[in-house]
Amino acid sequence: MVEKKEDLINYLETMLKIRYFEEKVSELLGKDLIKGTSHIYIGEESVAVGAIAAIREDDYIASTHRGHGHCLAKGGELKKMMAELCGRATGYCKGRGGSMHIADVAKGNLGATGIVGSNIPVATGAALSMKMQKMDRVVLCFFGDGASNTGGFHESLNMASVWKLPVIYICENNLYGMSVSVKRALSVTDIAVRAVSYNMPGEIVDGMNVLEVKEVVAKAVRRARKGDGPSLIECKTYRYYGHSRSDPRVYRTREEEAEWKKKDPVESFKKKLLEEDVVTEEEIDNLEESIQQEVNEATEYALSSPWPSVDELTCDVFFTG
Amino acid sequence: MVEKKEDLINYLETMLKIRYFEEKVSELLGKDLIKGTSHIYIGEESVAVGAIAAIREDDYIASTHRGHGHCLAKGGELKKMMAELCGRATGYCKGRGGSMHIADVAKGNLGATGIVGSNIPVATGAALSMKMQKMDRVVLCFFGDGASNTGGFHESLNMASVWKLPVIYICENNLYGMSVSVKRALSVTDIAVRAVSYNMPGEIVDGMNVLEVKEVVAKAVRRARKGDGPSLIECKTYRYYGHSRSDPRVYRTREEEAEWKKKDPVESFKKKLLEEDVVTEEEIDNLEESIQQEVNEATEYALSSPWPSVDELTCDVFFTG
Amino acid sequence: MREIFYWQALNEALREEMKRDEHVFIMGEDVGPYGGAYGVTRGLYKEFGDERVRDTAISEAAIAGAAAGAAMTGMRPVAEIMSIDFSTIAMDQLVNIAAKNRYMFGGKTTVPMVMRTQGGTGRGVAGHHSQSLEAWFVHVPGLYVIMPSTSYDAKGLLKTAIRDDNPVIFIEHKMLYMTKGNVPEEEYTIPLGRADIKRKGNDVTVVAYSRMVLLALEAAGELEKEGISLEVIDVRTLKPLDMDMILDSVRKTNRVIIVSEACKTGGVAGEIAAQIAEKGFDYLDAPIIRVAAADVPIPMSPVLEKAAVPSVEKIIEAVKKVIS
Amino acid sequence: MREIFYWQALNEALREEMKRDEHVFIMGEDVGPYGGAYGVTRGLYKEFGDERVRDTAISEAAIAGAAAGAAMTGMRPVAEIMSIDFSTIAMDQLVNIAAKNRYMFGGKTTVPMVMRTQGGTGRGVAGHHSQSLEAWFVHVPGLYVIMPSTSYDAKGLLKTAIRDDNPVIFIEHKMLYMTKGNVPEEEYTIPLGRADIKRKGNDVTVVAYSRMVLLALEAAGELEKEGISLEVIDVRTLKPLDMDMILDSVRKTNRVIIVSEACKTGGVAGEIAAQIAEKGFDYLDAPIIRVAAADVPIPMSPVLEKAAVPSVEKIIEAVKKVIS
Ligand SMILES: Cc1ncc(C[n+]2csc(CCOP(=O)(O)OP(=O)(O)O)c2C)c(N)n1
Ligand SMILES: Cc1ncc(C[n+]2csc(CCOP(=O)(O)OP(=O)(O)O)c2C)c(N)n1
Ligand SMILES: [Mg+2]
Ligand SMILES: [Mg+2]
Repeated sequence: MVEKKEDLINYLETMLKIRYFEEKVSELLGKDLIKGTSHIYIGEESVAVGAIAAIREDDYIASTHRGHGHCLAKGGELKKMMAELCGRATGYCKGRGGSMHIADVAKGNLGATGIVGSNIPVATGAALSMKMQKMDRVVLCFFGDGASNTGGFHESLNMASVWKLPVIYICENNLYGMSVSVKRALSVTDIAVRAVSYNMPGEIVDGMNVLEVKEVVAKAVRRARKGDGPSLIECKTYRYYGHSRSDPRVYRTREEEAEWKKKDPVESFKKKLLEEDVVTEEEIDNLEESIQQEVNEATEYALSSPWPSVDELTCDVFFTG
Repeated sequence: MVEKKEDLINYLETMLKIRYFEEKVSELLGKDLIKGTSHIYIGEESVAVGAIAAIREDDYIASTHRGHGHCLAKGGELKKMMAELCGRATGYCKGRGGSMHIADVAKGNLGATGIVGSNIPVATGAALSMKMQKMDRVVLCFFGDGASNTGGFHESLNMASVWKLPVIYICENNLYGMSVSVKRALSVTDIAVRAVSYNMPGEIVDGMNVLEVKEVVAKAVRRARKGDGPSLIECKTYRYYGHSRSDPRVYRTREEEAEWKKKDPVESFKKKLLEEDVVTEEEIDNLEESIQQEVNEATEYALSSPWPSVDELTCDVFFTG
Repeated sequence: MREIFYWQALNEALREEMKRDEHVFIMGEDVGPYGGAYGVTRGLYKEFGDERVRDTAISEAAIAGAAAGAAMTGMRPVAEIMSIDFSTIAMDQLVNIAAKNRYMFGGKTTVPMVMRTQGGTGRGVAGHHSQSLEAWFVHVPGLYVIMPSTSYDAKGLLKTAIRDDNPVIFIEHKMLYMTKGNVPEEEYTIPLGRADIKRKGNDVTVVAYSRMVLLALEAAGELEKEGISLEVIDVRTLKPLDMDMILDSVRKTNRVIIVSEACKTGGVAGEIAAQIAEKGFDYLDAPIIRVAAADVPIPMSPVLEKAAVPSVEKIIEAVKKVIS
Repeated sequence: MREIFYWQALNEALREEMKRDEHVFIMGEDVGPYGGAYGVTRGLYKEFGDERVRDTAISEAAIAGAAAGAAMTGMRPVAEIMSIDFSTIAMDQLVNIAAKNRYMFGGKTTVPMVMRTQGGTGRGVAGHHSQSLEAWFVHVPGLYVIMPSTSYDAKGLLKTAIRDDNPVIFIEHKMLYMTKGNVPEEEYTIPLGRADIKRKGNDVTVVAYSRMVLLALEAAGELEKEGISLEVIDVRTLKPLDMDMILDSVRKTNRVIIVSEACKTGGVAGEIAAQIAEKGFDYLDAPIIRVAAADVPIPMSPVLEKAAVPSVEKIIEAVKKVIS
């Protein structure tokens, strides 16, 4: 498929946005300006960007604990996101959710979740909802290799297949669930083979290549929109940072990390765009600078935003009309 | 494999025992002499008998809500079973469990369970236990087609495969989970294909043929004992009765039922033994009569047994030494 | 007024709400042609078809989670978990997703789903089919919990639950399905958070819910012969809980017992007792007595099953204790 | 006596019990080389190897169920569920299998397993990582529930839990791991069902557990300056519950408050209040006040998180209320 120049730049821009945002988050975590935990998406940018590039604005996504990339790729605003991570009243969730609960249901992001795998049934239900309302919208359901061993994964994929729901299950196989390597937790090498258990297509894709991700997801989306049901797509990828805040990464080697970084999704895509004369070095520099600035502005916005009011502690537990 | 005559007769005997026992249970349910619910195993006798014939007395089984057949095949005593179903103090569980909790852990039956699929993790743990204690015992884990859609199935098979546990997962695919046909609940035609998701062997076997079941299970048992890990075996079978007490079976046709009854596991096995001159008609008649009598005696025993004492209501909630 | 069964009242509520709002649909195990394990969805499959009355696989976690996902995106699922005992498998989705998403997302979503289920003892179906786990749900912010005792309440409250924009756990009782009660032909709903005085009285307040209301009323009838007058309050909705009505009654009677079929330790009866001890302490002339189930898994044997849970006799005994 | 961290105390208990009994083993997520999400299993993988310190997949239901199966067949698993919030996924196996099998099987099996987990607030990790769900487990017949507040109690009670033949839920607190306390070098265990008076006093009984004990002690220090003397009881084991010690104290002080980090409605504080209102009513000179968390999912923002749960100030306020 031939991509338009503006789209290609768009992908690069979003990947950069994710990267810089995450670098800033990591910095703020280090300074304890962000409390709690945050799971950094760096290394996996092309999965979120490629997959979400394959859907429409009115389609849905369901995210994970490692969700900043998904949120940004689905059009999330840097300011609201950073404010949320910093626990401020101006954040997406009024500061209640922090990193692990960022959501924007109105815009099609059904939210992050702190419970590994728990959004797989939710995404399935959203797809059921689309089907029943005869909307031709689809749902992208992101989750990790670790989540593919949860019971909810199995129950959901079976349900989606039986009912031919418009949902695409996108497994971000970054080789580890926290400290546990897929070699010690997962009974198969390729998670995509599990599609056989649900009579749906299973595909493996290079998760470091944004265009490849987009293409494979787009195929599954077409299938889903036609009413032919769900697919399972496994993106082979890697998270560069520790699992969360204070992880010394004793469970993997620096060599392995270096090996993967050679395939860096952002750098390799930049290189490709340069080689194909889609962009110039200068354009990239400008882009990077302006995104860096946006991230800085978002950070300032977040850190100067008010804390939530304690008087509103019990608001919204229930909808009261 | 050539079977000894006494073994063959033994299989027939156990299958008949199950059948007559279940017929009696059905009768007692009708008379409300058995309270609660009981799930009748008739039609599936060759699965329990064939599978359990492939293991040793010191091996374990984990049973289901439809568990009378497993219990009897594992050496369960008719009297204690019938007494348990009737809620009497002399039953396996002192009348506390009834049909859905019959267990005999000391003799290797880890119990029935009222929660569909819930013994799959338990069986997996027992296999872990055998492996860690360096005993060469195996665990047979029975469950239905319906249970193969539970999350616990997925989590357990993955675990067993990663740890190469000596457990054989035996799916009794009787085409229905209560009223719901596999066609409407299960995303695949053959549950055995799900073995692929766990990198373990998956086999389909004619569940109406006791010798075939035994042979396939025996192969998996050898594998497990050698330390090569778990297997998944799907037995195609059929339950003749309704799901439980008052089920008018509106979800299936009488033709389908008749079709399956032609393959009756007990009758076909009888025929085979007669044809091969293993037994005579007279021997079978005698066998049937004596089993019938045993079942009657067990029923009398049960119905004349005392009720549990109310004073013991709170005993055994905790082990107190 | 016509008398109908509790199951019929529920069935009518479902039918009426499905007719009223095409976003309402049913999903669960054996809810289709079979009509539900206790018959509540009888006829609905035929009337509304397999799109709106969906049989599922045995996948409680997916049922609950899919209901939440559908609810967040425009539908109003009425999901069924056949026995509250199986809600153990769906807790994550009910508690961490359905109940919390609205609050955690900054109030920017709603999860209008009903999880119908049933519990309680009385059918000799033992420890995996007889639990009363309402206390768990009452402890979860973001969930409403309803447990009706009559056909009238069952219908009115189920309709309200379906129209409410919050996740609701609707717990029926296996021994109530075949009880009959007056239900008007015309449409009505019952607001959440309003208890109901099922019998007026002066000497002792008896707080009960679900099947225990029937036992309390029976005890009241017995005790009337001895000149003891019970006020029987049916809590109906455990969350929101109508403490005002309970406290008003205790202010009048100065004596209260609480009846629940759940295991005593950690049950909802304790919560109600604690609230009375906190807010109504000055009204009390006697200890607050809970009549609840023994702390045992419910045994199958009918003699044990009966012994494990409250009875009319045990209620009478407790009343005599608080008035002595 | 030497002072060690709470996490170290737990670590020592595990190590000692694994050395003592080769049937004891550990399974859970990231318990191996990583040493556990909160460091409790640090060093054990190296010392005992991957057979006895087993990293699992993210499969909480299988972890709990496999632990039960292993326990019924000769092993003594110490399984870990990283956060009590994830126990929502394991409830069926914990509640329906581990807790009930012994009773339902006629007393003919034992399930000697420990499920270690941690809960509570204080780290800004929001609604899916900050819950206090002990009330659920206390409501389940057949489970013991332990929540230690000090290094000493943590070690002694974990050793007892491992040796006990019943399933035990052992709930640690995320903010206690880095607290220090005296722990003897020599071996000791602490019996289940014995509360501990962490501070003697005369005016008001404060019943607390887990991290709330620390707050109660701080409040006691503050109030001493005003001449108000608190007796702080650390429940330690929520099941079995040492009501005798609590009632003895209330008999002396005639005033009681109960502090818990769980959401107020339906929490264990209510159960304790109810038992006092039932058995100690005559000792009471004031309402029983619960100081507990607001009925909200725990929010992430530090200001909200703090506001949601009990504080020293709120305890002091409650004390003043019951003595006024
Ligand atoms: C049900 C559950 N179990 C455990 C955890 C703790 N935990 C958080 S992230 C994580 C690893 C998840 O691995 P994976 O699904 O591969 O996603 P990744 O972090 O690699 O993106 C674990 C174990 C959790 N949050 N939820
Ligand atoms: C978790 C759970 N969900 C639902 C039920 C109700 N129920 C009991 S048996 C059954 C069908 C089980 O089907 P299958 O696993 O195929 O076993 P079969 O009865 O056919 O032998 C159902 C839905 C249950 N007992 N447990
Ligand atoms: Mg991963
Ligand atoms: Mg079946």
